[in-house]
Amino acid sequence: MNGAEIPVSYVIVLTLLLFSIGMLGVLTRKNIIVIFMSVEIMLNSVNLLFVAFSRFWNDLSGEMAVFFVMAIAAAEAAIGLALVISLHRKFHTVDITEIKELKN
Amino acid sequence: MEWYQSEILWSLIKILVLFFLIITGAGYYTLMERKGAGYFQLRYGPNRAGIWGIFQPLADGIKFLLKQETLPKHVDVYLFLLAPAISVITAVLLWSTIPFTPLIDLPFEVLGKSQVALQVLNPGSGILLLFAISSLSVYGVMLAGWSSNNKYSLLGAVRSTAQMISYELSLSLSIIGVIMMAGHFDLYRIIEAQNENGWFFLSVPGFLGFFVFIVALFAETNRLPFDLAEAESELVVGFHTEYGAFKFALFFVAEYMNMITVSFLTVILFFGGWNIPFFLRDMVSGMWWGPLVGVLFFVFKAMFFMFLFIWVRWSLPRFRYDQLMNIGWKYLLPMALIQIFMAGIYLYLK
Amino acid sequence: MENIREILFFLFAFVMMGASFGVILHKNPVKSALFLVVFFVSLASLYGVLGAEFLAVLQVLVYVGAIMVLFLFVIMLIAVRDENFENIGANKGKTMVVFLLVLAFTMQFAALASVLSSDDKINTKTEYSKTIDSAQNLTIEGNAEVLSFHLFEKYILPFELISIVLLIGVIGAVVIAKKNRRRLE
Amino acid sequence: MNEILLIAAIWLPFLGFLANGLLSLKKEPASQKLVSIFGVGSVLISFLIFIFLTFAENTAIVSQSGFSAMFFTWINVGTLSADFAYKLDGLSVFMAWIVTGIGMLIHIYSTGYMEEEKPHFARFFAYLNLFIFAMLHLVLGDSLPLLFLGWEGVGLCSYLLIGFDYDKDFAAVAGKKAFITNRIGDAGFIIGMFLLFQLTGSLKYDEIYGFFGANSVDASTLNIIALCLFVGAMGKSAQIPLYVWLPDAMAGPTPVSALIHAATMVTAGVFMIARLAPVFLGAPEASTVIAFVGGFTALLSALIALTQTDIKKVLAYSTVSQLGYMFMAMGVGAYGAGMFHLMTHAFFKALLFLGSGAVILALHHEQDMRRMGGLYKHVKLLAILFWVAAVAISGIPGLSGFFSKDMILEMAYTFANGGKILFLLGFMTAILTSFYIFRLIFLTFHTSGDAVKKMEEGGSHGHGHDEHGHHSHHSGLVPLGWNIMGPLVVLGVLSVFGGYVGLPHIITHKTPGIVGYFDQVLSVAPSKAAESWHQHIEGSTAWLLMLASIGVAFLGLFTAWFFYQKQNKVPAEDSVKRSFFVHLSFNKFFVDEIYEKILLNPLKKIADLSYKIIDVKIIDASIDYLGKITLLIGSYMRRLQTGVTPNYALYIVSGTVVIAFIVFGGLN
Amino acid sequence: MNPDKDIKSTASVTEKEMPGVIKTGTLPDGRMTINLGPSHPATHGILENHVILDGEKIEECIPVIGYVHRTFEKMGEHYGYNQFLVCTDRMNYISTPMNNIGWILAVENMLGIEVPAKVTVIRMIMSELSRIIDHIISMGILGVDLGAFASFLYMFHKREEVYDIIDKLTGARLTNTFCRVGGLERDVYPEFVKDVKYFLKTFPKVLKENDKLLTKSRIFYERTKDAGKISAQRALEYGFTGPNLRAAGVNFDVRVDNPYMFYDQVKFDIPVGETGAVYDRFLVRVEEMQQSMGIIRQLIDNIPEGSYHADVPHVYLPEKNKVYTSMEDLIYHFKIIMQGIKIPRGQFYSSTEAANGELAFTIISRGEKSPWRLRVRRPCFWYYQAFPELVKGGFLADAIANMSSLNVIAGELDG
Repeated sequence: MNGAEIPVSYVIVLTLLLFSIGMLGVLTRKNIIVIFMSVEIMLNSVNLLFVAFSRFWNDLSGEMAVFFVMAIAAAEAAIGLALVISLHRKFHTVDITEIKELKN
Repeated sequence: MEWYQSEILWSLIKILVLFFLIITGAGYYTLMERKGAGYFQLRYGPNRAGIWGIFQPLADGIKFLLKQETLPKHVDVYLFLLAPAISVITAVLLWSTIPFTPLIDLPFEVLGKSQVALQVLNPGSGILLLFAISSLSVYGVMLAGWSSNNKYSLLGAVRSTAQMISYELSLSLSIIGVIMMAGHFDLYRIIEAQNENGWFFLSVPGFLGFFVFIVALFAETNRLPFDLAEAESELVVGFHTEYGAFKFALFFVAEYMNMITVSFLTVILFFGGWNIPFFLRDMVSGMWWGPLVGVLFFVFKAMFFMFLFIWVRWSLPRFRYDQLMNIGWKYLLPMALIQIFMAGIYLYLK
Repeated sequence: MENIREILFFLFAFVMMGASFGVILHKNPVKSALFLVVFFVSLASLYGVLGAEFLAVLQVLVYVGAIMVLFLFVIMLIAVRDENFENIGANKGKTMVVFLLVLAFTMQFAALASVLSSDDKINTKTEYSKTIDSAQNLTIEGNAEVLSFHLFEKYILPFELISIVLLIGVIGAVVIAKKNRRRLE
Repeated sequence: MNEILLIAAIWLPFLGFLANGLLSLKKEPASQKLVSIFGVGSVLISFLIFIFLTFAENTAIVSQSGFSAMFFTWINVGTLSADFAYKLDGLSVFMAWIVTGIGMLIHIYSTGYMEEEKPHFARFFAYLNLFIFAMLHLVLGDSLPLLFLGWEGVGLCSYLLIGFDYDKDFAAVAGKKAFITNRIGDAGFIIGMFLLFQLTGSLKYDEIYGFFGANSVDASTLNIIALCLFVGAMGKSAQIPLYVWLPDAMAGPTPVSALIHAATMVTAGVFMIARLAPVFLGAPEASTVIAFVGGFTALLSALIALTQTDIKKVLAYSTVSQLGYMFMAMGVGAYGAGMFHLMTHAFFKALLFLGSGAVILALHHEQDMRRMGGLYKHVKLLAILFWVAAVAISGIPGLSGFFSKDMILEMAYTFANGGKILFLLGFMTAILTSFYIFRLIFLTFHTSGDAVKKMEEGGSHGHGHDEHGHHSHHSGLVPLGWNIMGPLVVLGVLSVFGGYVGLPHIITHKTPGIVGYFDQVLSVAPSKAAESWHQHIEGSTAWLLMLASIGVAFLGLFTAWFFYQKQNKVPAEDSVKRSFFVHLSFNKFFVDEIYEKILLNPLKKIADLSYKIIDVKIIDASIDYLGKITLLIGSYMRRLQTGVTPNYALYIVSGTVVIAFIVFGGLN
Repeated sequence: MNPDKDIKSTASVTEKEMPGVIKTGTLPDGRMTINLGPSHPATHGILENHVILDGEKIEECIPVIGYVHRTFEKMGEHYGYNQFLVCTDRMNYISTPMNNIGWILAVENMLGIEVPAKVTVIRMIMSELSRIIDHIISMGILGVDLGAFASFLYMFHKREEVYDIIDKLTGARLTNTFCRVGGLERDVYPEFVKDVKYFLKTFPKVLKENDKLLTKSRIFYERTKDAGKISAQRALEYGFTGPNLRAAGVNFDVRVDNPYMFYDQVKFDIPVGETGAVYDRFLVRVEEMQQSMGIIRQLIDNIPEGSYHADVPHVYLPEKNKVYTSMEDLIYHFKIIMQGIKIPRGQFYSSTEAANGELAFTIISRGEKSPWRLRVRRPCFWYYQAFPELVKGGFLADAIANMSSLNVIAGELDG
């Protein structure tokens, strides 16, 4: 195993694609939970980029960032899902297009 | 390097040996459970297939294999079939990270090697990887429950998930003291540290950690008094209500495999793994087969915990859902945190 | 064996692409979540390939072991039905706009990648993950130790803050999800 | 060790406050025993610590320097630094004794007095403890900022305690009045403080003393500073023209009146002047003003007190009057005499207030003296104690008040700038004092009327100001427990013997003990103080003065006896038309009404005008137009708001794409 | 859970909320409906409960009965008085002798037959033995439903011994039909006293083991101490009797309050609980077993000599060999077989304390060979009414524990 092997540009392209897929999911899906999951995809694609650059520059700060993002994501998932539950309790649906409280 | 000295071949052999061991082990563990239960309840347990029912596991296996495979109409087929597989795969993967022997210096060469250790994979992140894999095992239960499309199964799955979320935290925290005292994630290092300083079980944080660990283990392996996911009097049999024949056997075997693995893990973390207690250690030191005696002790210690699982199961009633949560969050978690704190004090005093 | 990491990279990359499409295209949220599990597992593997082995384990532990379990728990708890995809076809204009926008987005940022030539390679060198008998002694290299020094010395303040954030998250989740005494309607 | 003890003594009441404050938050009333233990215990321990510190060997308190204890740094900006540091010297230990000692007695008294107030018991004690805490900061702080902190703290507590029955209008109004009036004084105080800082470059007493010791300052500068500071003292210590809040402050529970509005807080101004003696010594004109303001205050409020019918109102005006005496002493440079009177006054006025509280309590919250009388038969001990206090305040020889009052009059007499006038003012006040206080005694305890009978007949009258709505049982007097009578007896003993620390020189032929003490501890200007003493009047004149004041005291006693005992006169009902002077006095010389006419109404008109022009026409209008424009834009933008979340996400993405175009410049 | 709530609230699920009642599914607001039974491991016998779950909490519970409805009462109106015995066997089939005795006492009282003391003593011993085996089942099943299997089997071991005794005595283990109007079917076998004494000697040991495994188990205690609480007032309103009523704190026992047989001549205590919760019911049953053993101990050495039936030839079938040899007996045999036992006109009520509560028979006779109207008070029926109230607001697992500890026997419940 001789050190440098994977071109960093590959990873960038991969993360871009993943990020865009996640974004598509956020924009097109109606189920809040699925949208939430798509957000997780976006988040993780950025994480991947962090890791790649961290290895690329040999600076562990990037990996630290991923570490912190994971911790935040855990908190965010807990809060988000709690919100989903209370939304569902109120509207009896998780379809985001049916929840239009913002309008009125 | 000759062809037979290849790492891959060597790993393959170890994988085969260990796989055979776990499958037979799980089989005979079921026999042990049934015999044990029998004696606990004033009856004999299996005694027809061979003396002491020694062929019972084989008979059971054949029976499960030959039974008609049924696939209920209303299930989600792929996930329904995937669930037992996940259970078994994670169980076997877990098994692969357990170090069973120290590095043994053989007086002769086997396949061009004179040093042997029976472990398929020794990851750098050691016990963390073990927990990562074990956290996957909940998917087996969860998918089985969901894909069965059955109320009882779903309730079982939901219970199991909640239980897993609650107890995995305590489980992970309970070993932090051990990791702090050993100074490493690596299972070898943990055992070696105990070789030098005595079993972690005997230190205050280690004892507390062990207590939390063993309780959380019962919950993680879905054993009584925490077997809410398959509480037969409430949920029929919970998540595997719709399973039969070999698919059920896979769940069954996976449960026993997990119990064996965690028994070994308990010994590694708190009871010094293959380390030989008392004066016996001096008697065998220097001999090349000395470590093999250690392995024998290792297995015996693990057997004790395997027995403990049986013992507890046939003696205690089951908890209720809210009690389960209470214990997890209000007792085990604080205790685990105290344990970490005490480990800090312990290290500071040292 | 020389370019095994590259092969693995492409393997996991394609699995991840497929899984992420699965997430956003599957009707059933449970299946979506399972695709996401696959996505996370292969992402963890990709971390391993890139040499961030500790993060790989962490990814599985945190995302697969905790977050996704939570997701599935919630989906099961509120018994989500399959999503109706018919409306997407009905609103073609909006869908087109969405696709175009995302495409534009991708193209814009793809420009970034072109800055780096394919000669810039990632250093994946770490000494870990070896079977015990090939390492003659018990020393095993991993990046956990280096990482921990970073974590507890350089980033100690963020680390503490994160712990507070997590605590708030836990309390917040409990408060939000706690049922009101009176049932709605 | 001593430092820690000192800090502990100051912060203990705070702990008491915290404990009782937390207890008061409970939904059901906390255990009164627990609250009493916290409340009384903390002050008691603090008092014991002060005793210990006073007699401890190495504290060197009875000296000019004393010792200080640093707690923590509070403010540190530029050259201004203020710490939570405490200074225990002769002056402050004297005050600390009074504050904690009398405070403790009043705490004990309150456990009895407030017993019925079950829901607010803990809250009351929390406020009292907080007051002690603030007051200790006021007297023990080693710098002006800390004094000011305590100054404001006691103000706050006073406000809270006056408005203790905040659900009653008059209490809330009185609280506000006290607070606002004090703010006027505070403004002057702060200005004075700033000027002093500008002059000396520090706010620490030691450094200020050092500055005055080293430099001689122009008197005109000091005059301004002194006057500004005196404005502050006017507010806190209720001098003309800011005295109006004090009589109204009697809306608070009686122990509060005793503790805050008689014994301790209101003397803060006197204390402040003593503390900053170098400033005032260097400002003769300002001192003269102080002396005259004090004198006039004494006279005016004594005049008002003559005709009041509310027992607590009489005492309140009496307090104002006595405070006037103290300021007179301060103004003529007799700091020792002023502080002496502060102490004796604390004793007998606390006794009077607590005694009146006992009367009020015994009579089911009846405060009107017209409905009292003949109480002597029922509460003998209380009547005796009242007599003791009255004799003390009226200046009849042998009891504490005589010595201190006489000393002040003597000192005033010798004052260079209009000393005779001052003496005359004080002299007249003395007559009046004696009259109104014995009038109170006769009306309450001795007239042929029988309060108990009146009370039972006119049961429905309960409109006294301290009325608490407990009229369910009107049969007989409310029994007074040991925790009410105990403190009264202690205070009675003090009122009798408290004066002997300052026997006049004409008897002992040397400097009175207390004056010597203060000469020593205020040694910042020993020459000045000593000078004023040594150029003392002839012995015969002193005897004469003393005899005169004794005479007027007895005159007042006799007059009061004649009118109210002999002739059995009861003050007329409110509605009855009175002769002009009585009318004037009864209505407090219409000071409140005058303030309203002269000050409040013009202010209100200006405020109204500026609201109509500036607020409505300029500020509001411009905002309205901004709003209208925004509305216009909003009516178009509203269509973007579909309420569907993914659409918003879409806008975000569009924005990102646009920004990316700008940043990366297209698709290259 | 508030047991003093209005009884109406137990059936507040409207048709709209739970369409078709029997259907399972998910309600629109996410609540789940499941069927506990009719074939569920925890419903011993065939009981059906429609349960609405909110998470794990039970919001509504609607019991459905009638799966084992066998029209005993109507059958009784066509059978002869001795023939109806086999029906009583099948009511509470885990303590059959008590049902027999209850019925026979009713008939004998109507006829005014005085049976020999020996018969009564043996009937009492049988009663108490069957009370013990009934409680063994009830307690053991409670353990099983809570997941503790061992204790159940320990006790069942001893239960088998009692069954052996019954087997030897009557020739059948479960449905023994041992009593007859006017006496017993046959005399006791010679080792009867020895067998019973052996049982009395060994059973306390098992009870002690049971104490260790369940009574003193912290988990068991926590599981059961709050489950299914019911106030004494409410229990009375529901018509509770027997151990379940006593667990709620009401000191009522037919054996004491309205003594029959020789219960007024033996000494025993009546255990009374406090909260009426599952744990109290459990403890009351444990103590009742001790008391039953005490009663048997007092009786077993004092079985009087004498005949095993009263001398009432028109009621009690003559011995078979006498039928062949004696004319008189042949006639009686013929009359009893062909015409049955005739009972004078009138209405009669008799109640006994069965293992599960007050078992009472109301007979209206018009002088025929069978009652004109028969009504049986089956204790379970009253317990089961309270089931929804007991479980509502509790956890699913509590419902299971409740069902076991109420000891609802389907055969008795459905009649």
